[in-house]
Amino acid sequence: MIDIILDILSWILLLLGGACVLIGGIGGLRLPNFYARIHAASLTDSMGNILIFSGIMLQAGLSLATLKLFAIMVFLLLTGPTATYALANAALLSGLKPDVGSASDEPQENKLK
Amino acid sequence: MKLLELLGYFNYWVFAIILTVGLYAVISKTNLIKKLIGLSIFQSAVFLMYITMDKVEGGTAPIITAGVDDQIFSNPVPQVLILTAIVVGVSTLALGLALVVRINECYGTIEEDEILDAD
Amino acid sequence: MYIVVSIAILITMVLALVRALMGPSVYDRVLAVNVFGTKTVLLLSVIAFLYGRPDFLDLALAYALVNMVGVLAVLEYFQNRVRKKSETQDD
Amino acid sequence: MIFIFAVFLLSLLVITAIAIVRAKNLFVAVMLTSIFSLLMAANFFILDAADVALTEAAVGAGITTVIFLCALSLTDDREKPREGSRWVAFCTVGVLALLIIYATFDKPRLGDPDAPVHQHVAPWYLEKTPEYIDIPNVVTAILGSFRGYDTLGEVFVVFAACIGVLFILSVKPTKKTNQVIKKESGLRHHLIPQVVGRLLIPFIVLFGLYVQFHGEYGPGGGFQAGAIIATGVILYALLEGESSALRAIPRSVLLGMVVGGALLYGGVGVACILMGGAFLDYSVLATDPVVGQQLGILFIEAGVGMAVCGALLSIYHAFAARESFS
Repeated sequence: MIDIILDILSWILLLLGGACVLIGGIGGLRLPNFYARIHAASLTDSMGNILIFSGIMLQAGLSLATLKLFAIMVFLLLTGPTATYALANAALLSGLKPDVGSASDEPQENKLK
Repeated sequence: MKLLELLGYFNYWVFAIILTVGLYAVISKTNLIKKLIGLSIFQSAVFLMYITMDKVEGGTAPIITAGVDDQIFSNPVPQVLILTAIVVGVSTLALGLALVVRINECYGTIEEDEILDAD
Repeated sequence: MYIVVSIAILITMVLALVRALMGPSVYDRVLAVNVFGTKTVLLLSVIAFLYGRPDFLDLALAYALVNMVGVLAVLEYFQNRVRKKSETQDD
Repeated sequence: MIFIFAVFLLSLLVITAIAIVRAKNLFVAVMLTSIFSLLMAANFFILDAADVALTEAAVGAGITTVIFLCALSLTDDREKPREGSRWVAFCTVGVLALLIIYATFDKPRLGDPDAPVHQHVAPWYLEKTPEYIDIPNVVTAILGSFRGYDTLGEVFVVFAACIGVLFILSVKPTKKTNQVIKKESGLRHHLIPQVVGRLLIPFIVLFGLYVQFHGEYGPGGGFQAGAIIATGVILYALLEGESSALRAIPRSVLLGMVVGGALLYGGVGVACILMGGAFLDYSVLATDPVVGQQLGILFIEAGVGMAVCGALLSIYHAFAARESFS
């Protein structure tokens, strides 16, 4: 009985995680400018990681694999936002201005020419 | 069935395409760093071919699990060759990049034809 | 069930690749590379379970640890460039 | 089902390769190269090559990108546009691709157990490894013992490449740039990467050591461990500035690691001769031949790890130090 409940729970978590990841991908493609896209990528990344890894951990049960999965999840949670921060900082540093008003696809200032 | 059999060759087709894409970059680009990138693509294509050869149907990675007898293992020999080749590939790539950096310092450009003109 | 998740991850990888190919700015491409990296970690973990050999999670662990280095290198690269540019303007 | 995934990933690989060659900006090409490497690692994993995938992960994700970016910041990241058609090169390459594809129809298809590759020496290795060496990872057994000469050669290639890079990049620049530019120390004023990176570095090194010493039992070994530890130190260098990384691990120590690693490998071989066996025949190292083999593999893996780690770090420092010159 408890097995079935755990199975169903992990399926739900996996499905939700998959949906989250997919939403993040679509957002990264569809949103209008860079600083908006970075949100879509980083927020859903973290949520998707937590959901998918919890789902797999429930399937793995108590074993070394669970420990490794937990480690991977924690490291991803640490590195993901840091990488996003570094990237946003790099963009700001080289003069890609966050453009609040407009929603154009092309950044106005692309200093990398 | 026929289609699946044809797809059994798909890895080799990808190998052929990536190999020639890398070769194209090496022979037709004039930028030296682009040539090196092309060379590393070429190299990866060779890796892909070797690793494709090691796969055995229904096999698993050649790490023996204790207590399981009837496992089929994929071929470990190509894996050994490629494992070392990847690290060697990175060191030789660094050597090439070092040469490019020195060329840039001496000639002020990394475009092949401009270097030839300067000589 | 793993298959559904892996398909979702694969589709996301395609979307990230499209973003990497389209640009428009270089930062978008770096972002796409980053997304691609985390998705590879997810895909490798899911496939390890799909294969039934969870001892191969080492691979995903390696990527989870190492992936950030690339993005930090990008940050330093831009920082150096901006500094170099300001120095040449000062001269 | 995984087969379909593989086809899918391989298609992405082709698209990425073409995009890399077409990219005008070299920085973009480097970024796409790292996607290429990720896809390659996933493909290796699907094709049952866990060790190779781990190597690609350790090398492709961090070190290749870092070295490329160092080289780019020393040169120029724009590719000059070239007019004029390249149809000769294009046609040659196209014909070559078609020829290779035509030739592949003679090859055994993917996963064919009767393919010639699987007939010759591989079954022998798989069968005899438990008997002679008794470690679970057959790849490590072949790498360390059965094909030890081969690996020795590869270690010396890495060694030679490292020495070559050091020679080429230690030449003083021709242009006199006397004003000593005080290099800004890394990403010191970025607080978040600082904290997270410092937290992460011990784990990276720990994981590297795990890969080094767990290589007999799971995917791993000296090559991967060396690359992972080198990545950890490079992360430190990125965060704290290159000079403090050099203060933590000076150049002489790095060179000592390269030379010492290669010497350790060769020394184990010579020790085998001295104890009455053949070169790199570890059976004589202990009274029990199996224990001797395991001991030998442990030592040479340590040598490989040291040599690779030292070589990659020396290469990185050579590039990074050049930057402060120009």
